[in-house]
Amino acid sequence: MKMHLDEKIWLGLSFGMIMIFMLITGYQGFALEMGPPSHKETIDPQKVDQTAPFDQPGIKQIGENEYEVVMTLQIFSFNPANIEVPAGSTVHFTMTSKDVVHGFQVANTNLNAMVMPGHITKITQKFDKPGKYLVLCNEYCGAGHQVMSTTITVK
Amino acid sequence: MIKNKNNVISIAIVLLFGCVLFFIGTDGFTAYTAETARVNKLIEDKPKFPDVTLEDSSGRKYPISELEDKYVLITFMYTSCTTVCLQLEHNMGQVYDLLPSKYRGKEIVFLSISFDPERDTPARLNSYKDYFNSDGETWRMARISNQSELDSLLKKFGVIVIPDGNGNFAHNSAFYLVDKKGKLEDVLDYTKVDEAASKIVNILDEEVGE
Amino acid sequence: MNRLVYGLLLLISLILPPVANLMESVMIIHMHMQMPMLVIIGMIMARFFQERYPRFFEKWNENGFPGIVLFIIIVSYWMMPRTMDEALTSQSVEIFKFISLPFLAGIPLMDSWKKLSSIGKNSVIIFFTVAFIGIGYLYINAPNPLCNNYLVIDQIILGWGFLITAIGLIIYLLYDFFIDPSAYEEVAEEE
Amino acid sequence: METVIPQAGKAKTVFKEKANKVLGVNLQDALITKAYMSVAFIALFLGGILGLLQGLNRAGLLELPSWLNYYQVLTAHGLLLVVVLSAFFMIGYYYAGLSHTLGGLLPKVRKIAWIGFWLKIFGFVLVLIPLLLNEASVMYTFYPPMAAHPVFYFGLVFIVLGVWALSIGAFIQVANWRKNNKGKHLPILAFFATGSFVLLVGATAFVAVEVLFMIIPWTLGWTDGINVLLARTLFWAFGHTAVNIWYLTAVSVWYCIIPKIIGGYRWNDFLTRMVVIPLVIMNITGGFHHQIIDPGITPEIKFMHVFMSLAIGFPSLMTAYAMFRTFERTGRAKGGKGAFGWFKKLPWGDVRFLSPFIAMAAFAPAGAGGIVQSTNQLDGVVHNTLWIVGHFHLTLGMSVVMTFFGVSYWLIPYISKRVLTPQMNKLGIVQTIIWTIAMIMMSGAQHTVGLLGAPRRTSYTTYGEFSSTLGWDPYLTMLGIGATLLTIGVIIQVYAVFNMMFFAPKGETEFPVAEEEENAPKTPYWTERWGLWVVLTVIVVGMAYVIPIVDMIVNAPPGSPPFKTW
Repeated sequence: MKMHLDEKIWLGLSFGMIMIFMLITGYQGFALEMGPPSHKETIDPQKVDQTAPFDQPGIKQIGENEYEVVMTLQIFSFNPANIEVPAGSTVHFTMTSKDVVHGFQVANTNLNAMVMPGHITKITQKFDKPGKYLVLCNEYCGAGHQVMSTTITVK
Repeated sequence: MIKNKNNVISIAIVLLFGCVLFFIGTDGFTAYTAETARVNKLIEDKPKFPDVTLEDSSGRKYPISELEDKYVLITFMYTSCTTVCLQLEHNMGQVYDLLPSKYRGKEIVFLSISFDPERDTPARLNSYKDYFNSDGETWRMARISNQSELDSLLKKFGVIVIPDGNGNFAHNSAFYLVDKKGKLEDVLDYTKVDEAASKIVNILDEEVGE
Repeated sequence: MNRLVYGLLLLISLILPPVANLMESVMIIHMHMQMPMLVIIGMIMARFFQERYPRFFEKWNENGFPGIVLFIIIVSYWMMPRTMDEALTSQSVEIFKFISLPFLAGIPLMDSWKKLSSIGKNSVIIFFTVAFIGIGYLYINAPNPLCNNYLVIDQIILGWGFLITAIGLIIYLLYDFFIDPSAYEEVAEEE
Repeated sequence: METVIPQAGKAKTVFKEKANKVLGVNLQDALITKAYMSVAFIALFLGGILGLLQGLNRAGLLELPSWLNYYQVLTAHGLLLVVVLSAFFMIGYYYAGLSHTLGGLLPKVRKIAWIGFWLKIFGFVLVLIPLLLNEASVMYTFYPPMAAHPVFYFGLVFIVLGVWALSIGAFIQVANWRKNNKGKHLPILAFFATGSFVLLVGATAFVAVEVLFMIIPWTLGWTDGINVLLARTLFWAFGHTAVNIWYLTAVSVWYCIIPKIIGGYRWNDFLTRMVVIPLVIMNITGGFHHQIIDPGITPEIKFMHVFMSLAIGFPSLMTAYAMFRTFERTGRAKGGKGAFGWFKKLPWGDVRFLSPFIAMAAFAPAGAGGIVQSTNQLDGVVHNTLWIVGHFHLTLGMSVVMTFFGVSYWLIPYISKRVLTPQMNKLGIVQTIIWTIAMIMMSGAQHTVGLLGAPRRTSYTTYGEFSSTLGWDPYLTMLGIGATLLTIGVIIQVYAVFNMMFFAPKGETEFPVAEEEENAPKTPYWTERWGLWVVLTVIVVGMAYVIPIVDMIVNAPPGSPPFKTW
């Protein structure tokens, strides 16, 4: 089969581009640990309120400038709501859903995760810039989906 | 015809090679899994129990040599295990019950060793032992806090422990019978309680009888 | 010559410790990716050896039967749970894996396949279909871990991998049985 | 400008063709395609109107009446356009192609096509009833544990059955042709059709398992809980592939039809088939990238599936090269000089070329966006934002649908024994321009506001007058304007289709399949081994899915009960 030189070059570049994408993704994902949230723990979705740590949702300081937020998502709210943390703190979110699939997205950050019943989602973010951040549900969850939001205030 | 002959010869060679390969690979058609091979090898090698320090459910610390002059029936487990270990310890309890009481504690000691020393504190072992009605004396549960000692023991007895990343371990399970001199006497199938018990009774009978 | 070089380069890249360790860390990748790749490397290199030693293959593998038996033996050997484990723990078994699969399985397969009749080909495929179903069933339902170096879940996954491969082979066999290629194609011209 | 109505002089090549080509379309086969096209474009009309309602609501310009739920509208919009329009168009087009290139449909295939049609229609009616009663506002993705009325799922089952019937019909037709044409290569359009129907069966198998074995027993109360993650995974093995099938259909137009319309030859036959085969084998495994930020799947598996998704990009890039090379050759053959002279020689005034050309051009940014989304870390930024909506309005709304529109300007006249008039061509050009501007506006706005964080599938909200969401408003307004323009485009298009079907001047229109170049190299015969490609597909899919799916089943949390949250 005959191929033109320019076709070979084009296909070589295409292949190279895909490979470079893979390498960068792999390097960032595994070496720099920037991979997507992929926590594997599970939970009984009907007993969230009785299961630790979700029996006590809330925010807890676990170190200097380090916080843990244990959060449940349910139609159509986040619990705890209206979180406040000082600027420069790293916040570890541990979340699960009490009913349907929800999304957890904080506008103007890279925080974006699916929160599913039966599964525990963990995601971490460092908040450097003070301000009020919008937390919203980005997976359609029912009639009140558009009002499901809260805020994170960084002081 | 000549060519055909070559074919026959080469098939014969290939088959012979196959037989040899499988013979070597399965230790003479006895062991098709690495676990059987390991057990066979252990029984043959009879490794000596290495020097380790145990910390048992009542918080006592002592070297393994304290149990010398007695047979020791050993299992390896961790208390957070929700699958095999429960069965393993349950069966251990059955073997314990099947032995004549005169031997227990005098001729033979039961010992469950945890390979998860970080989580299995004496307090935790203490509550775990109660599930199985272990008295903590003739059937002890202990951890080996020194990681290098633990590793050397596991290696010597061929116990393979792989953490799965979620706080659980995959591991192989068996009853290990160690003789009075601290040498491994036999590796018993933990699923066959009666067989294990009668084997142990036989050994002890012989020992006492003489 | 080119084929030998490509084959050897691929082989070396698979033997490189980080690559080998990564592939061997997942049971199904070890068995269903690394091992087939080694066989394929042998198949790539086969042409070189066929051209270099035509008399050898002509003389000793005339009807393709010895070659395919050798292939079956080697592959069956590596399907034993034990050999998987030992490849991880014993250096010499690991080396044997990297040599036997390309040279004792891949090359004979390539040389024999074209020499076999379609009945011969199908019997080989049927043999592996049955073997895969059996092994798949064994891996899925084994009460105890068969491999010491892998988690039980890895084992179940591998079992399903075998079953799916078997299903693929069954589809092929059915296709081959019910559809007579000569009804559809005049001559299969190979390039 | 190339003349649009086929002239008598052009009939020379037609004479050489088989009898049915000389006689024009087989009327019985044409009826099948007519039925499918009518449903497709009615769906476009309804879906377009619903899209307008949504766009205006999202822009904050329109409040929906209390009896009409935004999410109900959205579910219907998605189903009508992603499932009905694309599927019906694809089937109508391919069946016309099979009839044309394989010498007319067999009577039994014709029967199967009608059975499939009515199964699908019956299925859609079943889907529509609960939807209209607001009992099924679950989106076309119907993620459990959100549960619609069971009738909704029964409808899906019938749709899948219809799809399978049609696929079997296509396979019978192809097998029969091959039996009668030993040793010949399957005509290229039929080759594309085979690939597309193979994929369609493979993809719908996953959703059939999800609906039949998981969702229906669960909504009927036979089982207590459902494995949420597994259901999602099965859905996306179907969902993403379905979209790629529509894309493959568009690709078939680019390779087989467009060269003829611009008066050139087909691209290398072997390379064309080598694009189809990997697209079939590697496609289903691409669906996983929809779950990049899901919990319960290890990063290693996600990374493997990034590769599987990006691998599909390779044949697409081959296509990009092939297309531009074909254009360049044809343009040069027509006397185009210099580096870009050939570009001017292309028939820009012909809607049958212009619309698919813009579709192809749109695939460049659309494909690049797709690579972004299927890459782990980058997806984290845009996942479930309006960016995604912008993306599939580029891929589906432009690349696929504009190709389909371009096809309609010859396919509808062809099946109706009518012709495309210059006036209609002009209207088509206007429609194409409106559609292009509108889509660029809408999808551009969606991409941008998605980057700012605006979520998808959400009715108009300011999240309690939150300051940064107010910054989204200009884009959302632009989205609304785009949606309005698109509705105008929809109306023109639907008018054009039904005008060409029933009112255009009578006449013969050809089915423009391009020829190979005369000295084209021979294609190896092994490309025809569909049995082998199917087995390879099964094995590739099996290997890609076995690890995560076994993991999801063995390590599953207790199941979730059904919820109705709307």
